[in-house]
Amino acid sequence: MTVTEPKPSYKYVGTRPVRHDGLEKVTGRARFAADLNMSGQLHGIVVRSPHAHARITSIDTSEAEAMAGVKAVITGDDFPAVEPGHRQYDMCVNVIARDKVLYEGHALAAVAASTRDQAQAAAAAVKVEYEVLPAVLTIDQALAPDAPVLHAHMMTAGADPPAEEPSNIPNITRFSSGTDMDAGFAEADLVIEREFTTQPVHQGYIEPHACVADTGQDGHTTIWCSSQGHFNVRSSTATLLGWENTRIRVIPAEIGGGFGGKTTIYLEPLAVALSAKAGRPVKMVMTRDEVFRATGPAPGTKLRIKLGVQSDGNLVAGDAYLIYTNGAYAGPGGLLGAMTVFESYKIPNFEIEALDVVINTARSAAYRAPAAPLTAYAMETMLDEVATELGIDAMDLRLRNAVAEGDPSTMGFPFARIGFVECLEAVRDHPHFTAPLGPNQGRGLAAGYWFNIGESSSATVNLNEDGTATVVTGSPDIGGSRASMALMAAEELGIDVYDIRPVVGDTEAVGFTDVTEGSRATFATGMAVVEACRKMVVELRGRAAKMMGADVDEVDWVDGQAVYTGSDGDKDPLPVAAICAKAKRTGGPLTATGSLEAHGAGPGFAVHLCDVEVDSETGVVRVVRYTASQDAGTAIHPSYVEGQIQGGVAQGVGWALNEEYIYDSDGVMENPSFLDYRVPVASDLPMIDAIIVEVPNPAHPYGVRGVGETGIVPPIPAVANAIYNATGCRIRDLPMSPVRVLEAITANGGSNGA
Amino acid sequence: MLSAMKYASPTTVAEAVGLLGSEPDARVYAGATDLIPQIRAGRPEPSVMVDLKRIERLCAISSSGSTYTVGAATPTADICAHAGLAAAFPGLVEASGLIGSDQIQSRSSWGGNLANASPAADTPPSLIVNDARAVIAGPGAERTVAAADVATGPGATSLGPGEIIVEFELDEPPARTADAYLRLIPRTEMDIAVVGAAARVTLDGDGKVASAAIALGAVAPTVVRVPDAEAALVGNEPAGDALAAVGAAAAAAANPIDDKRGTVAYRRQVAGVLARRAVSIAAERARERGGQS
Amino acid sequence: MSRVHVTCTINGDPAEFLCDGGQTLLDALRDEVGLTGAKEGCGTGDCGACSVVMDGRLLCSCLVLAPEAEGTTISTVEGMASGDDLHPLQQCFLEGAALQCGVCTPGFLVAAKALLDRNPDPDETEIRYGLAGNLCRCTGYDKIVRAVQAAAAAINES
Amino acid sequence: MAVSVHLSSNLRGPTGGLAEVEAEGATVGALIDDLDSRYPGLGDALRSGVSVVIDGLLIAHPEYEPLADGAVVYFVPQTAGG
Repeated sequence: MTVTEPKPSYKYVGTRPVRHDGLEKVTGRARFAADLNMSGQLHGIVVRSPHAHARITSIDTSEAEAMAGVKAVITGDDFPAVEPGHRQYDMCVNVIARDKVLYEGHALAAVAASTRDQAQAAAAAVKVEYEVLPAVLTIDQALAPDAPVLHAHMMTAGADPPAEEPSNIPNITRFSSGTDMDAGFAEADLVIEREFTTQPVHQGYIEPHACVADTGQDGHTTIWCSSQGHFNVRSSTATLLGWENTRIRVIPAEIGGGFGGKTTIYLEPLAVALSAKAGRPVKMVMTRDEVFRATGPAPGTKLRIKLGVQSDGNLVAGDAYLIYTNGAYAGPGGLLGAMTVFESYKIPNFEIEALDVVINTARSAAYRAPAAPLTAYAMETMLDEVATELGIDAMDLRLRNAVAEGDPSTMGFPFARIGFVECLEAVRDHPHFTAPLGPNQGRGLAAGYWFNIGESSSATVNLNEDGTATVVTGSPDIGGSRASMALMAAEELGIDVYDIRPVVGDTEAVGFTDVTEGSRATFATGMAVVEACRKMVVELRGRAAKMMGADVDEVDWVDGQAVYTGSDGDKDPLPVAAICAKAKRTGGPLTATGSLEAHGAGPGFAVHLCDVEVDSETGVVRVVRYTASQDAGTAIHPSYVEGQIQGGVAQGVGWALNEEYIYDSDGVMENPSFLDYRVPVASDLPMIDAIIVEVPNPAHPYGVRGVGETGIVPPIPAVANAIYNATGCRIRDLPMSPVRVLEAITANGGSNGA
Repeated sequence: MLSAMKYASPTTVAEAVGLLGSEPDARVYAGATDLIPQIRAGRPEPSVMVDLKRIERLCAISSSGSTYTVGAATPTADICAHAGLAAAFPGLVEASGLIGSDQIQSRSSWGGNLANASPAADTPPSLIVNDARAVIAGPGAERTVAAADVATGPGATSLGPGEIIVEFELDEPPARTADAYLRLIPRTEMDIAVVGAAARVTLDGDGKVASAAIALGAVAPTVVRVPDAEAALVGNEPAGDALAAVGAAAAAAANPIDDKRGTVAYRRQVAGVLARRAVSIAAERARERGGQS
Repeated sequence: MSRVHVTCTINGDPAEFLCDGGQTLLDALRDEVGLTGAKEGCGTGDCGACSVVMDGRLLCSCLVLAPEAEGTTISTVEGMASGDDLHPLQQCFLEGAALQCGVCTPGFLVAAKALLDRNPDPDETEIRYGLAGNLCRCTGYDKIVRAVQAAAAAINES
Repeated sequence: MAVSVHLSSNLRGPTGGLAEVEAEGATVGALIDDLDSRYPGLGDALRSGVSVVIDGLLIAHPEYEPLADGAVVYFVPQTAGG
């Protein structure tokens, strides 16, 4: 189901062709990183810290080096020293620890051997001596006055007055309306203040990190790996090694899920260093256990929000105090939390303070709309509470306060055309909104917001001799973006979408392209494709003019062919294939590039409606119906837009109900497997009805907004509000597991209340 | 990992027992659904993995009319597909079907589930309420013990060196008898039981409970029988106060731990709920079954 | 160390490989036979990305020792299509956009085929429980379930 | 080129809390230089990790972006994503 503003009618954009890389993926032939093998390759294994916080006093690799099959052993000493203050210091010392390990699973050495078993045995033989330090495992511990300090150099940025002593707080971010908060709250008829806690969660991509690196005697290296951005793999790896970027070529493998977790690197510099030392290609593949312990969790939080509302439902004041743990290093959690917490609603008086804190757990990585699902959890459940308290319909409350074009964002600028109200209305008008509920069921409504970003992208369009086109871009295809690129190219060139071959080019085959993050691939790389195609059309018109003996101004490009519009009688139109066939005689190969820094990423809004059924005797919550609207701007390939929405919902539901990192008292992760880190399985979910709202982004030639991230923002509060509706219990700590739900129901008097 | 291990696939019980006697670090397995992950997680590697699935007797289901014999390595997928077992022991068969995914069902077995001795295993409570017997082979003569006597603690069994479970024996239940099994998991599939409860009920001609057996999983080091609950049912209709007493007795009998999967308080409370519900389902089935056996 | 010689049938063709006694079938298929369609997502039987069918039984090849394959018949995702003709499941996954990153897709296809072989007309709940051993983190399962429904209908029609 | 400059609230330290100030510049880079001369320290704050919004268009790396007389420029923190 699609809600559409009037827009141009397109021949290809908005259709649902089979994706171009689909055949390889349903036949098992697609090559993901772990599927690649190089002649003579060795196998690399990482040595990891068993301690959450320790000083490395010595590493003895001599025994490991002498073992059968072992060709190279490396430690932090094999990499250039890096000092705090270096732009990528955190990334560098996270990939391989130097003097200190900061979490259980922190890499500190690596071994390459002829077989994986030999490498594993040798890794176990690397002797490391530690001075174990007290571990800081929670926000409260990190902020305690006598807390052990993780980084001696960490002075709080944004502290007022400026920090004089190191602490576990890398950043404090403050935003405010600059108005009198006391007066703002004084205008309110209802003031509520609530606290929330959430635990780190993992992106949970099914493909563990993997790469192969081959360093030649000429000092150049080639890396095959899966990532969300191979140019970033190149530059980050080069930074760690102290090399020039251009000594490294990165060839992207298919990527088996990322969700933000593959925007950074872990293995590649180790594989390159091992390969350089051994003079052989080195393959490294993480186990699932390593993925959980040493990569990507999204931050845990403590959030406190105070809202002031007038009796008619007008929000008048908001005060937010947000704390994000980004694991052992600084991260953007607090800033992004601060930028999203009040962004969806008109709140004239607001004050936001956000802290990042470091603790002895794995360094957090981006996860789909980073930080926003948690601020939405707090804000949207509080709005639900406000609606209940004031006797206002939850939908009406949101419609009354929703931001629209021209309203100021938290950052001060006025929003361009956005589709929040349209998303709310789409859900309000959906049959689900008024459908009756069954026994023990409850319904929850929640909204979500995400910025989306632009950044740099490149594309090359090559027309082939037969009139087909190859479109090369630098964005890895993490969920169907090849098909989107082909659709936009087809629309521009007037060539059938199946006559377009979309290709992800390596770092030496296409222009620089930033990481696929911030839902930017279809938006920004799509713009580069459109730019290249438009240049190509100019070129095609020129070639056709030559063939027709006409002036280029007399030739239009219509539906894949050059059409003569001049007054010199009739001339047959020239289809693209005819022009391609004569390319050699009209000026040579037909190729065009587009490369740009994309401006005008359009914010995305989403509104979700969730029904749950709660077993009040066991606390078990089942999601029984789900509807999700989202403003896509324009859906280039609606199936994959729906897929992004549905995937975001599933991840959000998992986050709401069961997913969490569990550590023991020493900071050792207790659930590093898919058995006990419980991502949703097929039987946990109903069908997810995705409503695509299309309020075109004025900054994109086809109106595209990013769609990859916003869908994960509303599910947590939607589920929480549904649980409240079913049970009368407000649960303000994640996950809302059976244990926690039953505790709440028991405390509330024992049975389904509402 | 694992590469140094040898693999053996005996085709007779005697051959399997012989292998276990000759190799000090030999380890038997049927599905390996627990064993391979345990070794990957750092458990010491056996020298030989002895695969029991090529021994016909360990994978066969037969019935003598009054007794079912089920090979200890029989995949639970086969057990679930067996109409006779499903009719006679619906709860036990449901418990069998709950072990993991369809993929795991191809490999999981009663023998493996019991000998792995996880406190949270799904089938032992149901085997126990149905008075299943385990036939054990080893260096000495074959012996038969109650299934309840096999697991002695987390990861520990009463099996002697070189002994394996060969098969299980289950007597056809008497008239007006049925069982049920319920477990609590956070998701709908793929989880380890946070609490499991098995019940078997025999009704008399008046619909009152003639005998009952109730056993709980995941709330103690081994399966817990709940004699107080059983006593509360006998002579009463399985409803009202009697059911409430079952819940209370089950909660009281539970002796769980706090861990990553649940808390003491949660497991106690839910043990009572599941025991009560399992009794209700078993009793309903027993009523439906009437005089058939 | 001596390796084990295994003779079996893979995707209809006779096959032989050498493996270590403790090597998993998944590693043998990927590293010894060269069939990389089955993936290792977890190594503990929890994600189903390594699903194959051995002697008619769907299983996680990461939990099978490679020597167990001796004398067996194995089907992997690489054997699903016959020549140029995709299996209806493959076709319906493509047409229904039932894959995003595609890394779980081989496991889902193998498991879904096993499900339909056993139950040609499953309802939504049966599909969801039947595929609960296969994790997908991209799609939310919606389009996968619909693709299996569509494939079941296509098979039953033909 | 007189330009109206709006600062998100975390960038207002050097202006003594002023949210909206006037400055001059033919490009965003020149504008920042001018702002720095008027409000010492503001230049550093605006040169890294800061985007602008001009005419509703979010621009992440705006140094050479041309400005028309009377332009309205919003300085906001740069975002990231997953």
